[in-house]
Amino acid sequence: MVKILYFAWVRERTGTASEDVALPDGIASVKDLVEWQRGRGDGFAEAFAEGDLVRCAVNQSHVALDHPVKDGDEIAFFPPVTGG
Amino acid sequence: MVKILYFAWVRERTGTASEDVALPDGIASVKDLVEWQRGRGDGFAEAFAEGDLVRCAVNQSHVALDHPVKDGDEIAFFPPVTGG
Amino acid sequence: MIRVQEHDFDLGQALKLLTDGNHGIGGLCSFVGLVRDMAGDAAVGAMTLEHYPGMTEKALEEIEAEACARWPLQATLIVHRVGKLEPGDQIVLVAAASAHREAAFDACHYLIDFLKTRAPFWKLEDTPDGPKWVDARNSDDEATRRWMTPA
Amino acid sequence: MIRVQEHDFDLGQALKLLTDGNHGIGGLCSFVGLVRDMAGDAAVGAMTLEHYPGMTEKALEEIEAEACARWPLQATLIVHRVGKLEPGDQIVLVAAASAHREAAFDACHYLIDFLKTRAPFWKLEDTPDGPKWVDARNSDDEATRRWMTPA
Repeated sequence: MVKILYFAWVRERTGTASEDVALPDGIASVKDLVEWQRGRGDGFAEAFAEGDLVRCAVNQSHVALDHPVKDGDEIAFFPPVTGG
Repeated sequence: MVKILYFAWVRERTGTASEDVALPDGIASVKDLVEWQRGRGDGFAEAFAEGDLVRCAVNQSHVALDHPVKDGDEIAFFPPVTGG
Repeated sequence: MIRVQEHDFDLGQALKLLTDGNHGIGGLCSFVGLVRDMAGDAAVGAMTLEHYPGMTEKALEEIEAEACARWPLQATLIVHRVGKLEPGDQIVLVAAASAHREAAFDACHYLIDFLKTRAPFWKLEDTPDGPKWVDARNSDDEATRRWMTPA
Repeated sequence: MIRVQEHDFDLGQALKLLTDGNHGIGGLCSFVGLVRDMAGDAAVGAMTLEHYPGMTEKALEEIEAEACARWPLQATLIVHRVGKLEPGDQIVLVAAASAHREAAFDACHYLIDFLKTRAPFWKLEDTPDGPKWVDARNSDDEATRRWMTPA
């Protein structure tokens, strides 16, 4: 299982703030996970649409698309940050 | 007459904070005035010694050595500033 | 020190606490971000700041630690508010104190530049066309990159 | 606004007055200079700040006006104390507020850099060897010159 969190417009489009999911077979990186998300229905497809700028953190650190994901991770998807 | 003001160690060395003096003949610039000051006795000679860094303001604006001086001016001599 | 909070902060008190009793501090630089009533050409009413609890604190602590590693600082502070804010409200305070002013200015500038691109906060603005997520600015990315090239 | 005064200033109150009610301000940068108890390697007790009444105000107003001409500022403030000060005391406050943070930072930095080389203040430090006039620092001249080259 991994915990997946969604923030700001990623949360709104997916309709999900937080979920615990079993990592499907063959998903080893953030990139794999993003592609899997796109197949989960309209809201997810829209949130993770090509060209959009969803960012990812694994275990509360910013990571690139090629970062590995594994059981027990806390994975977050969100837009570019706009605080300050 | 001109008003001449002295600040910080220039004031201490000359022993003078402020004086009203008649501009001696032939003194047309700050440079002339500095040379005249050097002949006014030990304290003044020390304050305006070659190599020292006395700065000048005429009518409350920083000026260079070639700036003219004339009757009615307020002329100030002081070290490089160290506020802030 | 870092703080993430809904309630407002007292700027004077926060800065006073930072320097009080430390006579090695020669300069204190601070920056406060405030809610403007205009964003681009659009009037803005209230805004809501969302964040990622846990990661926010981690990110701010990393930014602060990095500043302390880069400059000889006597004290640093990051305070960021979350929740609903009105025009004129304080959003964020960053401050850095050092023996000399250059380190204080540079570190303070660094703190806010990295906060803007690394700390997981998102602004939702109330506009005449309804609520709108604020877009990230390219100029913020550039401001961050500036610190990555050798001085 | 400029102020030259013997008494201390309330940092929080001064900054609050600067931004209160102005919802066009997005960023406020401030710098406070404090009396350190060390200068170089020498312990410093109290210090006395002398100035040139009349020219001081004129110089500070010129520095402020120049900053307002260079950046789109919503508010600026310079407060400088004179007379006797102890370690830990506030000496100077400069602040600049603008719609965006870069202008606020740059203008605030400019204000203190020019104040350091143009405003007629002189520091007399009490040291173990007796009172000593502080020497001007070359780094301050360099900081000022930095603003004179095209960006």
